[in-house]
Amino acid sequence: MKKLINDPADVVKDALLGIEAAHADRVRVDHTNKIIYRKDAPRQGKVGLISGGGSGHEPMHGGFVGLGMLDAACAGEVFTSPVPDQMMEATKGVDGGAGVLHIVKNYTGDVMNFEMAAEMAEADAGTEVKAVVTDDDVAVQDSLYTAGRRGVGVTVLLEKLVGAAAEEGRSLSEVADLAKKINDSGRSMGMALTSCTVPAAGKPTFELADNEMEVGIGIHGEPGRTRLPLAPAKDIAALLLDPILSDLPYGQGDSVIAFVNGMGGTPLIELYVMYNEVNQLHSKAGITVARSLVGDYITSLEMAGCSVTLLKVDDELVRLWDAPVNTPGLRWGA
Amino acid sequence: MKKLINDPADVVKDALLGIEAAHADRVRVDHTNKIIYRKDAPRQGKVGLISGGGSGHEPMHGGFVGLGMLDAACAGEVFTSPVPDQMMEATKGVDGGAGVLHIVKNYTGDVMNFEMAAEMAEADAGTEVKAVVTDDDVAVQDSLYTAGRRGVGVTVLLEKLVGAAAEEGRSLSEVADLAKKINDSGRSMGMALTSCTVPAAGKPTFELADNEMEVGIGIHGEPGRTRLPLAPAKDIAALLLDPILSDLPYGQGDSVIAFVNGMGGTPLIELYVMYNEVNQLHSKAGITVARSLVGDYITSLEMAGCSVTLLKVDDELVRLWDAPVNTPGLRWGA
Amino acid sequence: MGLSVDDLGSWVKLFADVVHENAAMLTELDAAIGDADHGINMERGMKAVAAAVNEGSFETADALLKKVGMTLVSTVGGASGPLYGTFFLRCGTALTSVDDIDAAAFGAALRAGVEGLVARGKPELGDKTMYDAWAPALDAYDAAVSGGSSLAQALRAAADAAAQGRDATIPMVARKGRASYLGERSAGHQDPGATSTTLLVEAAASTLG
Amino acid sequence: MGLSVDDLGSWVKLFADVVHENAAMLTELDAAIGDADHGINMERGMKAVAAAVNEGSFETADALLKKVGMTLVSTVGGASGPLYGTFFLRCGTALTSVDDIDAAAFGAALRAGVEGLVARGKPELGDKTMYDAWAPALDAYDAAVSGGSSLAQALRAAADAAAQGRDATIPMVARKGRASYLGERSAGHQDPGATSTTLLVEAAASTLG
Ligand SMILES: Nc1ncnc2c1ncn2[C@@H]1O[C@H](COP(=O)(O)OP(=O)(O)O)[C@@H](O)[C@H]1O
Ligand SMILES: Nc1ncnc2c1ncn2[C@@H]1O[C@H](COP(=O)(O)OP(=O)(O)O)[C@@H](O)[C@H]1O
Ligand SMILES: [Mg+2]
Ligand SMILES: [Mg+2]
Ligand SMILES: [Mg+2]
Ligand SMILES: [Mg+2]
Repeated sequence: MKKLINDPADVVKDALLGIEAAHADRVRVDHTNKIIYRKDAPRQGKVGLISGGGSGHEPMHGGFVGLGMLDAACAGEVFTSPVPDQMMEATKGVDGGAGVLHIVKNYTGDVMNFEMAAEMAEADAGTEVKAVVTDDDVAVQDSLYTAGRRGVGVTVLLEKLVGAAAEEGRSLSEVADLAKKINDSGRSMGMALTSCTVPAAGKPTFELADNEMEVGIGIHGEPGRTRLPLAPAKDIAALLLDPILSDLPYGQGDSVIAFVNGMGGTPLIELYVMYNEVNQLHSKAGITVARSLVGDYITSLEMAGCSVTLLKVDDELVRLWDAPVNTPGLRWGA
Repeated sequence: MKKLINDPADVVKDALLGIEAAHADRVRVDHTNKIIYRKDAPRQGKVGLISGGGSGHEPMHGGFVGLGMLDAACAGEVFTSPVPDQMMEATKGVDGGAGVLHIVKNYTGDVMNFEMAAEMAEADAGTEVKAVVTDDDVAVQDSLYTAGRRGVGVTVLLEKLVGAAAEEGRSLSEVADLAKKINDSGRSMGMALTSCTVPAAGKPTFELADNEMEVGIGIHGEPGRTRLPLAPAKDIAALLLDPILSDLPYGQGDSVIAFVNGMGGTPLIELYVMYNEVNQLHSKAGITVARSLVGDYITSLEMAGCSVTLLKVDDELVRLWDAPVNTPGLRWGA
Repeated sequence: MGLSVDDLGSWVKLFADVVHENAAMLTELDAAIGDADHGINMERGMKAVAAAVNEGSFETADALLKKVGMTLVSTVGGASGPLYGTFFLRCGTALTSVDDIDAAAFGAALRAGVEGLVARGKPELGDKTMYDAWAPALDAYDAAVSGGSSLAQALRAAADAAAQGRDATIPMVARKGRASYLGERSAGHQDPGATSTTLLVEAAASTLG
Repeated sequence: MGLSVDDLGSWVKLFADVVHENAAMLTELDAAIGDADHGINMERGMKAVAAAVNEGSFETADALLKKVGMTLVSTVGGASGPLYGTFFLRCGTALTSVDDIDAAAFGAALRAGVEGLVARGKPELGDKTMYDAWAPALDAYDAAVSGGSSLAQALRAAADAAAQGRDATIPMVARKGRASYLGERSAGHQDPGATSTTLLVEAAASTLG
């Protein structure tokens, strides 16, 4: 295992110290509870937005704390959902009297821990809590009898858009409804060229031959739905985009935010090559790209690979997207 | 070789198409000459800033084109300096009557090609051209009889700071003097956990065992000055920072911009772990960190590793750092 | 006279040791169809539990087991944290003011714990989860007790049934938890949670008898 | 009668072929002490040169060689682009209005080309660059010519000397170019540029005789 770390057991602790030191102007960190707070949280009268999940997905979620996005993020161990105590603490810490929205990615662990936290927070402090669960990964067949789809790329876009809405002073139910609408309008699909190594595990989660790739992966180094021969960027773009387009579906005349995300180990030059391919498929499909995002935003440690996310947008969502945001991981207009 | 590309020969071309598609709001691309222009270039009365170099260092330089930073960037083949024709074309394209500054990293190829371009541009269009050559890499012994030190991390900070100065309407000689001052106030050092693969070469430039690291590397996948056993982040931080601190030197009471840069394949969580270690060494040395930058800004394809750059700053430089910048790779205040 | 607080304490501590010894194996199993952390998670949690049990002194069985549950909820995270945590919390609640913990009372507590776990995770038989080890274990336990077996014999029967349930997860296509994302590819792998659950019941059989 | 435009054209085209055949080897050498692109760079440039030479028709030697130089400058980049480009540009200039390109005239042109290269890159003997192949090659050539050798014999002597100069770069610690960043670690590796230069002189020996 080759990583820039100290003791594998200290990765999350050390990274939180680094985030605090690098971004003290915007965030403060509760190291006991592993919570990254917006420096001026709680904001009176503003709906508090918290998210959280396993670590190893940086900049998500801690890098999205700040003006126009999250009020707090709970950091779990690598790829392991945080515990209810953290989420309850964060919920209380960002409650400005207007209630708190939990942004939860649809993984059994995240959902159950956030549920317990909400029960505790409501019992304990009487804070009104609503939750939105993101489940945008088309690689997973959806069904009533399964854990359902994973929450992936849409989570990033949702945190930005809902953050802008909360900044405008909308009510908890308005913000929650918007979050639901956004989740329902977005779809994603990812692939990997390499596996990744959980520090505490010390070796790659799976092995891939030099001529293979995993398609339909999540963000935890899990193997994907299928293993295919390595292909050119053009074919990979189609492999990721086709199931997305047919799922919602998206088509002629739709306007979208197009998001090509790196999994952590893939350099930007390759992401731009992918974006070009994806963009040409949009044009073919008659889809208008209103806004785009290219880079590492929701990662899986040092995994090489990428994911594509499409979010159908109307003028209101585009306006919320353009609203000022000032976080370590996403910043404009401020 | 596992990369998200099509034909290795088309990587630069395809990436430029992707950059153009993703950032059409801020840049335009001359595909014939492989030049990324600020959309509104040339700006009348403003000193034009151009840089360029081999590709594979993204977001540098193309990602730094825009308000408050570069007016144009020339993209060479992967790790190969662009040719004079490109630089001459870009020089003419950004000349708003106030002259043009060439920001050149100190590599024999870059220096010679930019020299030829300047000669051609002055002969051809009578554009006044000045050049600043960055050479901040302390891994290389400096000497009159050698190629001298490499230009690395300081180049990124310099492009931002000088960009802000040019935006203020300063003259070419003022801008060039500032650039020189910045280069003289900055030092860098880098290390690698893995090599990288030049697409056209198809295999890693060097091989590293699982328990080895290269220290004193540049940004072209070159082997470094020394090969050492893999070490914890804490020791690596000292290995990189000590030669920097003693070189300028930096010490008690100095104020700096601290920049921890990822080489392309290292995930953000590890860069924050490194930043924490570097930051603790600053405190020990009595150095004040005025501003910080953590992320992948000057990369070496998918190489895993990092570099540390310290730039001594006064109030004026901090003010220029905080000035608005709006480029695909660096953005705030706009 | 039935189970004492110390008996239950040693059960939990043995489980902590066994999890420690098998952490790598549990993580391996999770690497194949999950995210390579089940052993790491359980080890982190049970280490905290062992510490809490050693430090604190507990008057009653329910106080002890509730402490175990709370500790797991607060330290494990992931899917196994709320599931194992809820299991021990409900176990404890079921034993509140039970002063003679005989075979029947302990069986009722186990069932209450598993019902809590099911309420949280909504697993069904055949979903390829820890529940596929728990369900047969509880049934075997109750059958043994109603057949007149001792607590020791009933726990032995439960442990064997849990192991069979664990093995039965191998061919299953997961419908819950991370493994479900793999679809057909999840078949042919043993479920990590069913494996740790079998270790827990095994630990009971070898300490509580 | 001395060298014709066609002679020089076939020299350049042979060099293009040889570079193509040896591109991987040149890149290998550059991988060891540089950035693994010398073969790629030279192949890209000489491919463009061969195309330009085949398409265009050239009245004079200087027109041809200047075209070669301009093409290299415009397509290669890196260190070798300006260096090889300047070499051919100056070679061409030196042959302007020379109508009988005999051994002496061609030797003078080669020296002018190398002087241009030296003016650009400021290499000194022993810096571990292409100049370490050029310098002995030029000296051997001139010695042969003043010794009365034919052009063919002089070029053969130059090619052998270039090869020796190339081999002599192996133990050198680089002081110029990327290899200089390696310090002591650059010793023990053959310089890529000196290797491509040797191929160029070899190509001259086997075409211009
Ligand atoms: N909905 C569920 N109901 C019951 N057990 C579940 C459920 N989801 C997952 N599990 C169990 O949890 C185990 C995985 O635990 P662990 O790896 O620690 O958590 P995570 O999946 O969050 O990484 C699975 O092997 C399975 O037995
Ligand atoms: N200053 C210099 N003078 C002469 N030759 C040089 C100089 N610097 C580099 N070279 C030659 O250039 C070769 C490298 O060329 P190439 O790899 O194509 O360019 P780059 O180093 O820019 O990647 C070296 O092997 C060396 O022979
Ligand atoms: Mg997990
Ligand atoms: Mg090069
Ligand atoms: Mg797991
Ligand atoms: Mg090279």
